[in-house]
Amino acid sequence: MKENVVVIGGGVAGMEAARQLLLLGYNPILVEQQDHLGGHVAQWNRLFPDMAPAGDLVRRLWDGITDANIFLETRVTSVNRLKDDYLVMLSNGVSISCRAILIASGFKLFDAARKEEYGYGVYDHVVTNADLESWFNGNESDRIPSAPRSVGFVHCVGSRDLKAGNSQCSKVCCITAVKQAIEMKERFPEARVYCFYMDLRLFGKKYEDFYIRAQQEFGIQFIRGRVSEVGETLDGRLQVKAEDTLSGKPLKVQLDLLVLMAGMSCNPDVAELARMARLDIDSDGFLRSLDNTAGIDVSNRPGIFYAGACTGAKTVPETLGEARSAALDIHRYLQGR
Amino acid sequence: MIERFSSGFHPFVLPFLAGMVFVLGYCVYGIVRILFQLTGEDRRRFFLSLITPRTALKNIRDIFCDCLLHVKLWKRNRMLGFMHSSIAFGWFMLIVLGHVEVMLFLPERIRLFYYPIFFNFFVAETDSTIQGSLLFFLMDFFLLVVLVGIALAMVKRVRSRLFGLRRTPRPSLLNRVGLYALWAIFPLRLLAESFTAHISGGSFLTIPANWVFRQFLGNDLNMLPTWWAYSIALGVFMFVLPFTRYMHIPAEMMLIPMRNAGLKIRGARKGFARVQVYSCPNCGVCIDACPMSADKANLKDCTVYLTRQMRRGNERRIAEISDKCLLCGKCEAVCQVGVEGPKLRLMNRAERNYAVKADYSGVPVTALSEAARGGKVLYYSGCMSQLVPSIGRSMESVFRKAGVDYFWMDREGGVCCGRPMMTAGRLEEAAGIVRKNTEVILGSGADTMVVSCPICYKMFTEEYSLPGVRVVHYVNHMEELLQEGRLVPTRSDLCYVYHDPCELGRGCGIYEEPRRLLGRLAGIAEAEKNRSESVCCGGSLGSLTLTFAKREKITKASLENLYASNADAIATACPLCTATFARYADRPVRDLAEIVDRQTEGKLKPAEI
Amino acid sequence: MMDFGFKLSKSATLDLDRADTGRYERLCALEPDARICMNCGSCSATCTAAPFSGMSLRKVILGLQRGQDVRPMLQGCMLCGKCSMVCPRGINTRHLILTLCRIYD
Amino acid sequence: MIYEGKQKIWQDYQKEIPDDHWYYVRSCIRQNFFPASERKFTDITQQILGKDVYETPYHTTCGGIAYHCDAIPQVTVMTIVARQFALMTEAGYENYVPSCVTSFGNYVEILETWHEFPELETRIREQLWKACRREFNKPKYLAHTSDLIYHWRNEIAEKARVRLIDRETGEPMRMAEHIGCHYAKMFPSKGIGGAEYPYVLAGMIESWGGQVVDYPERRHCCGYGFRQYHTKANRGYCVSNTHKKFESMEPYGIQAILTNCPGCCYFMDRWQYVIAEQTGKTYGKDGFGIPVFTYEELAGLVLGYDPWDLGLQLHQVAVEPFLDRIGVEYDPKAKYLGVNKEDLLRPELPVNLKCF
Repeated sequence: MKENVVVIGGGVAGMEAARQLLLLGYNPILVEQQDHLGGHVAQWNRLFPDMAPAGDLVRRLWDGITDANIFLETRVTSVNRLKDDYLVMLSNGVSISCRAILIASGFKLFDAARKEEYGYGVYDHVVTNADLESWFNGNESDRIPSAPRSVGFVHCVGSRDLKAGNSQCSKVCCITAVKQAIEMKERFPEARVYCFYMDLRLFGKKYEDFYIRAQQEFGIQFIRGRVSEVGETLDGRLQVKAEDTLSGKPLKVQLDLLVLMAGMSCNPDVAELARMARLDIDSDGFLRSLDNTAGIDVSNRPGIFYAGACTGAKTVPETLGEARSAALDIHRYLQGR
Repeated sequence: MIERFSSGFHPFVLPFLAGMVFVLGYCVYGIVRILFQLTGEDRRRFFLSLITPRTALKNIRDIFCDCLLHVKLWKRNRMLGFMHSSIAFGWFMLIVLGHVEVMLFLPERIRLFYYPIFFNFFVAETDSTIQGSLLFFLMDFFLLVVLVGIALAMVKRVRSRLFGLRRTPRPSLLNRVGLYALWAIFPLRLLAESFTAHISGGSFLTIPANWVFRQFLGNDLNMLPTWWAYSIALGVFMFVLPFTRYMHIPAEMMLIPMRNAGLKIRGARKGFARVQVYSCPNCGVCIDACPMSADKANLKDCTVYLTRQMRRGNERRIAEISDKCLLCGKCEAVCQVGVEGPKLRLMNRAERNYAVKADYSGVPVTALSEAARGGKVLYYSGCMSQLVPSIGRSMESVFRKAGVDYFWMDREGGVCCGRPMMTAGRLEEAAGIVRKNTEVILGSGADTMVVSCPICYKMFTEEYSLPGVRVVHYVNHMEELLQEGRLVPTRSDLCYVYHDPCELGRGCGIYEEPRRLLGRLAGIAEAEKNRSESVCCGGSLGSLTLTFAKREKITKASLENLYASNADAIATACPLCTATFARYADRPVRDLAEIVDRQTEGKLKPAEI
Repeated sequence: MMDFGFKLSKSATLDLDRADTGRYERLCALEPDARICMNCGSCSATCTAAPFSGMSLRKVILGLQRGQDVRPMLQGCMLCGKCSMVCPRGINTRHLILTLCRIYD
Repeated sequence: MIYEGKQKIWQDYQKEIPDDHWYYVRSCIRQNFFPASERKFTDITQQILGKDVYETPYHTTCGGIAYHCDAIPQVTVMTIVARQFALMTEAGYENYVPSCVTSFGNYVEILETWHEFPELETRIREQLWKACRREFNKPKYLAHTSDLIYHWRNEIAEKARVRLIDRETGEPMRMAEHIGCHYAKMFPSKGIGGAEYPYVLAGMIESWGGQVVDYPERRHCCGYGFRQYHTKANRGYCVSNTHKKFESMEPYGIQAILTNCPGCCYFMDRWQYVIAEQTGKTYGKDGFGIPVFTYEELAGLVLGYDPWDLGLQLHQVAVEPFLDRIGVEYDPKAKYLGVNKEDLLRPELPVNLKCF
């Protein structure tokens, strides 16, 4: 009989961890509250910087976990510690006894409507990065004009923003904005495309190349300044105001489409989970790791491990790497080493 | 001696005659045009030099040595020298001897200038006299010389490396026609004279050949066609000559006296520049010499292509070639003819019109010169030195150790010397910068100015007029300090290879002083190519269009040239070279100032400094 | 018109829709590297002419993107080439400046 | 524009407003600019709506205007405010309603500061006691007078004699609303509808039959800016900001502007004259300006008060075209008659801005 490991969250972190656990000889039980696996990545169109289809990644991960127990549309209702074991009760009535739990509950996309000044949900042509990806995936949207003459991207929407309750950088928005700006320019070569940024944080491998391409090949203009407010003009266009901090002057421009790069905020469901399993929550609302350097996947409770964006904003490669290291840490824990 | 044709004419001479008339007409027209393009003063100077015995003699000597004997080429490569001088001198002698024959035997025919060329066709039995046979011998001898030269030329086409040329320019179609015509002339002449030798007589080449041919061919039918062919080859050669590289033959004879007269290029497309362009023999020596050749993409951007494109009037390419060049001056240094490639490019750059003119009225001249008051010795490090702070720091240390009363005038940044502006061809703007700096320097009250950047040094010595101020290159200054005993050297075990910066070596002719200075302080080795053939570091501001990325190969090739010495470190005397080399070098790169500072102690005790 | 002792002041706002970026586009066509400037300011920091003229290549490129007249800055340039030495993106700044000086008409 | 999106935000920013028993304090500058407005607030609330709105002649400035002009430090302002609260406490009220938006912002700011720094509140209590032997309770509820009119907007609508509807076309009047910066920009949760899409005035317009028109520079400051205006050298900057608003408003065919701040109403009205005289440009129809109303004035008009009784003759921009459209009856000859029909004389009329 293989040993159970409960994996909470069926995004790419949970899937990759389950795959690794299977390979290590365990019986991972994947619990996902939505009706599909893959989390946010499954909704995405293409992944930077290689522009690989996100669906391919999710499918590949799927193929690796066909032997795992997967509960979709299922929530964890309680976690109880019994001597060395945890008893995990699920909303579908299943209860599982296990010695190790992996939390891969991910993040919640920041609700862009909370940045009221940008008018998401109020103005016709304001969308989020997720909306745009959905449109890239072929879903119709009347918010996206058929032939925009100008498109703007606002970085850091709900990231690095104390007032929005999210003081941390979401890491992926800069590169996502660059990626989406390129994709928009590919679709609408005549359109002027602006990126409004505070800092360009293009830290990852190949990200800088991407940025240079965006400037050189696509003529995307990067304006250093946070959009302060958005208004709608008589003809339904958007008047965007920002400071061009590099010129030291206020700046305005009319756009046909404004894309808000909603950041990663903590998954609100995690608070309940943390209460049940007596896990520490960090100052940013994400789960607190044992230490942020060498033990990012380790929790304050024995046998409970973390992977992916439940501890903070992560890129896909970071998430997958963490999932693998968490699987290995679980393996070592269960082996008593 | 019998004249075979009483008329002294035969139609086969017509092709030659026409070619000759054409080429002479063309040259006369060209000379007149160029003379008109010269400024009045230059023209006067030119004519004056022609009748001044000293320059006139020099002209004759130079033309004889350069155009006929190709002395410079001999120095460069013996095979190349032999090939060129055998063709040029041999041909020259054939013409001279031809005239001697005519004057000797048929002086009344000397006015027909095809006569000396086709002498053997028109006469019979001229070798019966001693004079005649000697002349026939000489004629055959020089023909042989030329033929050997032509044979070598053919070999050179396929194996140019034997002649010290790695790369040669691809000849254009017309150049090929000219080349093949030239190749054809002398074998045809041998054939023609051989077929006629039993009538006209001949010598050690033609008589045996005549005998051999008669065994095979048996009749005189071949005689006339070969003379026709010979004449046609000559005609073709002369007709295409103005449009091929062979134009350098007459052009160089114009170039030499003009250069000896002291003329300078004043415009890219006129006068002396034009003579230089036509004087380019397309030999391609500059291709191998050009540091840009390290990158195949630049192979068609050296001087030989510039002159070619200037002759064609291809403006796009002229601009491209002019702007890309590093202005290192090496092509000029190796050019056998003396085509000033960099100057031609500079003048091409200068032809451009810039809508935005410079305005340096904001330069606070008074404040700058006030600030520079106090020191007897002004130290000017130049813009680039600010990016290589070790130079300025070392200079200050050297000054202090030697007890020099100095002031570093551009420590906090100053006015650029103007050379970069000048090399961009914006001469007026450069003059504006020169004016500003002149005011600052003269206003400072200093009597000496030490310059550590060769770019600036060249500018200060050539373009500035600074009465009362001695402009000294820092190498000279430091050498003086050593000689005066104000600095005491301590030798280093390190062996340095000294890189001649373009602007200092070829630019200012300073080759030995840095070596002397370095030699007192450390071991010294020579690069594979050094002094006037030093390879540009690739960082030169001379190039306008070479981007950072495209300079990498050039720098690496230049470093390879230095590495060949197996030295421990690289020494140079230019901030730009130092910065450029430091980017890719696998061993330390030091400016001479730094080395002097490291390897000397002051006579003063530290407390007195 | 009545004098109130004060006047409407010209808006300092850069209106990107009204900015004439034709010159910037022309520059980019001739010098594609103009596009990859990332406004780091190395060029301005090292500029020989900056203390005398306010020359800043960074501001020149930015100003062109915003449709401003950058000639006053350009006029101070001495073409010394320090900017090309320090540019982290390897932009051939000298040639860019020369091109700019030519396309103004 | 997605109206439902705005409604969603409005729902997030509602505040509890007690229906009765308010302690009322007036604005410093409104009493000079539009004196009838404050008077009509008491008339409407006390007489028409029958509410208990109490005021005492002993109240003073809140100090906000001097504070925003950098003339006095905040601790001084807090002591003044403490005295105001003491007067309220002494009068037996716990709901405080100032008529000035800057006052409102000032009170909110001070209450929030005391909340964050209780030691400061203690210090102020001591200072107040030393200065005038008074003690105070902090108000239980704080609202701006526009909040109250908003709160009672439907009652007013029920009693309305005139609606904000074009009498000729039957179309709702196209109206812009302008909120004072100090109303909610500092503390969005303290304003009805928040800071970005405030509902306090929009709600009134909608209730009374008009149509709210949004335009890109709606959020922009009216151009007063306190210290900016009070330094004459900076007034060009002030009027330029107003100009920016009107330029942005121009294409929308706005027929009137409703404001809730003393300065906004005044400057958006008067600067139209300055702009017209300096540039020759007017923003209303036929050379008129766009009338700018206070919420009391608009409520008064809706309730059928005489325009001259509401003090509308004190507006620079002619209000008559607007009155004509919504069908308010008035006597043009009575415009410049004061108390007891005394002739106040017609003012000199501007050159470019059409007035009566």
